[in-house]
Amino acid sequence: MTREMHISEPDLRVLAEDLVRGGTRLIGPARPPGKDGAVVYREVKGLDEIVLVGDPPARSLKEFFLPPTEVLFTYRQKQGDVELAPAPHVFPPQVVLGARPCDAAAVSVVDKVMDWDYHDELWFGRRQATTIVSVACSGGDASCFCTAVGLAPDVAKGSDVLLVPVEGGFHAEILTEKGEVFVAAHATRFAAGGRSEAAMAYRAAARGKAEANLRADPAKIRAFLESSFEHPIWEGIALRCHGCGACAFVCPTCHCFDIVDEAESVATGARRRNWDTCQAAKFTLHGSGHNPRKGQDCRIRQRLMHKFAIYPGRFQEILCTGCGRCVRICPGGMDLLEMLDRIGREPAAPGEAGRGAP
Amino acid sequence: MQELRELAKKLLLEGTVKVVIGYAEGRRGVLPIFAVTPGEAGRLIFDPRCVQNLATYLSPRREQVVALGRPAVVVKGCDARAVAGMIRESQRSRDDLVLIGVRCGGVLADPVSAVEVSEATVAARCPGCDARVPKHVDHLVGPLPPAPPGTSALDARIAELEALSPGERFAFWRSELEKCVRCNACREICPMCFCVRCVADKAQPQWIESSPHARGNFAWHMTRALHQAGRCAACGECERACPAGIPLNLLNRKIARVVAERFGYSASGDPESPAPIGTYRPEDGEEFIL
Amino acid sequence: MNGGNLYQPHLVRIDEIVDETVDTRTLKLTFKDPMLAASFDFKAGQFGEYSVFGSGECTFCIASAPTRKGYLECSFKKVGRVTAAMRELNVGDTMGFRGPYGNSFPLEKMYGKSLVFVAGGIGLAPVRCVIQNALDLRDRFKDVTIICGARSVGDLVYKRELDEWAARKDVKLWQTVDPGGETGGWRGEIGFVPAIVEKARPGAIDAFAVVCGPPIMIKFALPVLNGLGFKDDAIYTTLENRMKCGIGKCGRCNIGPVYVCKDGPVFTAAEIKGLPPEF
Amino acid sequence: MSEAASTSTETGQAGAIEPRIVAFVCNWCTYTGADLAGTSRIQMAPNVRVIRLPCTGRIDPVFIIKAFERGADGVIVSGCHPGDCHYLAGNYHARRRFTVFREIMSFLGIDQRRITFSWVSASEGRKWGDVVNEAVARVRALGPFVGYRSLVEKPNAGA
Repeated sequence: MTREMHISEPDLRVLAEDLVRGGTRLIGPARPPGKDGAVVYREVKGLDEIVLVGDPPARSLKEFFLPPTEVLFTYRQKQGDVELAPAPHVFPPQVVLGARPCDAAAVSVVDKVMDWDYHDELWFGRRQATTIVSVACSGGDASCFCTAVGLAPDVAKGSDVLLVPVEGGFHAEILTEKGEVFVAAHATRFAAGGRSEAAMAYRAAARGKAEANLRADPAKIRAFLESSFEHPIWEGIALRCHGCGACAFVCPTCHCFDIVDEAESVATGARRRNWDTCQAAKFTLHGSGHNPRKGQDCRIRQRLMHKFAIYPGRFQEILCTGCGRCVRICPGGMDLLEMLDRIGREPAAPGEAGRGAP
Repeated sequence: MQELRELAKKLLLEGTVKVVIGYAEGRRGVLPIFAVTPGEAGRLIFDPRCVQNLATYLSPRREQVVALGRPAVVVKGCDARAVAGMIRESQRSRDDLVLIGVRCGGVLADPVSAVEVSEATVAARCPGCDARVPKHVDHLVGPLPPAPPGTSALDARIAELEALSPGERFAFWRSELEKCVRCNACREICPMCFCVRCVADKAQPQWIESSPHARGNFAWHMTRALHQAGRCAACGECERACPAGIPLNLLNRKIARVVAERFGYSASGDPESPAPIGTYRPEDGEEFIL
Repeated sequence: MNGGNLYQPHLVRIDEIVDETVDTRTLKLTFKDPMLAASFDFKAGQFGEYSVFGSGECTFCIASAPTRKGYLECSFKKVGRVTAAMRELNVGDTMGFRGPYGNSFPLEKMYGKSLVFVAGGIGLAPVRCVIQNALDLRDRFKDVTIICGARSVGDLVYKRELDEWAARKDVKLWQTVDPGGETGGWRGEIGFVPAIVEKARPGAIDAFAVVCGPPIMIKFALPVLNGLGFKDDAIYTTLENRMKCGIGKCGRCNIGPVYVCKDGPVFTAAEIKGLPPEF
Repeated sequence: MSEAASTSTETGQAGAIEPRIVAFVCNWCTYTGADLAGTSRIQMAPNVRVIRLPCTGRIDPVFIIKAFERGADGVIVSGCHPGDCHYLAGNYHARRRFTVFREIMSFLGIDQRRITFSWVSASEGRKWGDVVNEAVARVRALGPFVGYRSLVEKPNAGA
């Protein structure tokens, strides 16, 4: 159903203004207001704040669908009885303008686990309220490896509209029904457009750039992981890991969470859902003190297994977009790109492995 | 560099240590390595990109590192302060460690993109450092580079904050701490955060709200600052590890200054010096007590 | 669901509290919503998330049988924040319950066969659910053998049921306590559960075994059962990994590719032997 | 610290509500002193809830944080005078800890006037009355500490 159109940069600027004026929450990759600092996705007031093309923002889009902390319901106790008030799961409309395609793809990957028998109303409430307009990436930096996990700098997955930078504006692909509704609502801003050679060239160049970082065969990686639970590679890899979980928190697809109660007073409080990470020892710690994943090697293995074997086995999706955030953020120098490269070259049976050697 | 490598090889070959924890060139910048063979020791380096505080790997919580056997560790002056702290607090015995001190001219704020130390590239905590030659180490290698240029931007920033009204400071920290997602990177990377069970992980009672809202984050960072008072080695690793970019060094440095002014104490490389919290003097100031 | 979301529990009232041992307690719960109380259904082996508001949620199997309608029971030991709060509650207080979740013991598959139940300590809770269920449909099964043990006489749970089962002619009950755990008047066996299984020698032909208890008991009971002729796919047990959501989202209960909350908690010994050792 | 807290946060102006103050006091001196204040019928503002602990050394600063979280507008910490500690040095240790913690709170922008530290001995009933009355007056002037409680409200960046 893809339809191709064109939008000029001035028109995109007016479109953004229209959105904000119309009360739609506009989100885009931008620097913190009035400060230097890392680009993050945040609410903006206009196109000028948005960094349309560039490296992946420091944090992903997931916080707009699964916030770091959110109230599931509040409670009020009175004389042995309890009243519950659920958090609303209908949300006001919002538009992400300038999403990196990998981040848009991540959201659709996580859709799978959020709709597995049990439909997560809070996740899908936000999904429904959100239109994602991505801008094709120029190929990322040295830590990007989207093409190695079956995506691409210009991947359409998860986006409602994909913009590709061309001279003076953007080639626009309208990808979903939501995208059509969006374009229809701003019809005067878009012009007819067909195949664009410039857009094709931009996309090809970006793909080439990303491919150069890592060539890996996801099937081979999965086969290794499924056959190498006990393998000396894990201990060597884990040595320099601090077990902090910064990787999981910046990851666009890590979705594990904790559920906690927080009292506001003796009688009132809320149950919340908070981000959590399999890299923390506490994650699997039983009340008895027993911990099925005792060492950091087990936790690293779990992270890789979940992303490249378990999730693909369940949902036919790799739980990784190759955005490279975990590589950039890791204070211990853990490098997923390198690990994948190494695993990809590893025979599936246990073999020799050095300690902490990259 | 050669001096460091030769020393590491010798320590491994003669069996003095089983592993040398040091720095090596990685795919993107410098990485910690655990050299167990002389060959691996040949990869060791030290330069201004070596920002990591390797003392963290000496924590008894790092069971897999402990299992490698007696370590030698490459330490800068600030890292040596952390090692001293760990010894002072009975986490490691001095006899179990070989400390290879490296003379330091400051490290880089962004070790991935910058190479040379200059006023623009140096880590904010480095100018004015009094521990460029690590103390209480077993070996000292490398020439002493020139002192990092300029003055610390941290001091200027602290002064700015102190000049604000409480309400303005609260607003500043609220906007910073709102970003915290409670990944605990600040804690996990800290050589002095070696508690087997952190107060923030305790649930009975739950003193510190575990949710990453600003209120839980205030409780966490205030408590952490208190628990670090007089113990913090000022290595800046917590701020470097923070994926949200929270300026934790401001808080660390401010508290170090309070401890120095009030109790005449600053963290040093000497494991024998007593920690300021956990001891007292009857004549300590108490002008704030009615 | 409640007009709320997946994570919002139903309200239940505590109708009865039974102290099984010094540290183990059983709560009998009924749904406050009469419609739900009437319609609530589950299968033996399924679990739920029980909450104390202000303290949090905890995962337990449903210890009562689906054949006994109108209420559900859970048994717990005080180990953490939520179970400590649960011990503070009184009859008439309100709790939360989400569920039932997870798979169940395939009772239909066991129709016409003999059943052997092996339980240690509080592991009797999930087994009790199946026992009650099976005894309520007693004519559908051949022999029923129950072998259960605890560290000491005081640690035996469900004493009322044990007396009831002991009195039944159509149930063979073996009770045991660990050596040193016996009291003066103890008339049951003395020895570890696997040893008593060996002594009881339940027949493996046309039979299924259900085994729950501490990992060490399971570890030694399985080879004994195998030795008696029970095949791994005729032995059922449950796994208890830490959980939060109970519905396959929070990622906590993974054992290799398995989500205990969705693919379990009931597994055959054959399935467990195929899992990585992360439980 | 219960339901009234949530309603009191609505009012923003200073002096519009009765401030709620939590006093963490040591068992041996200040608690006895407060008792004396009561039996001596010393007039005191009724805004203070006293929590008795064995020693100021037992007062973990997280207690103060929790008090603000759950609706306190001000906190009093009080114990034995230096040299009078029932456990010899508990108050000296506490003094160091609170010296630092006060600075941490101040640097993070928590108004120091919300927290009162005092030494009140078993015989200083009058002094306890003054400490309470002054603390209540200071906090009343500052108004409710909505700022801290409401930190919970704005969801984390993004959401």
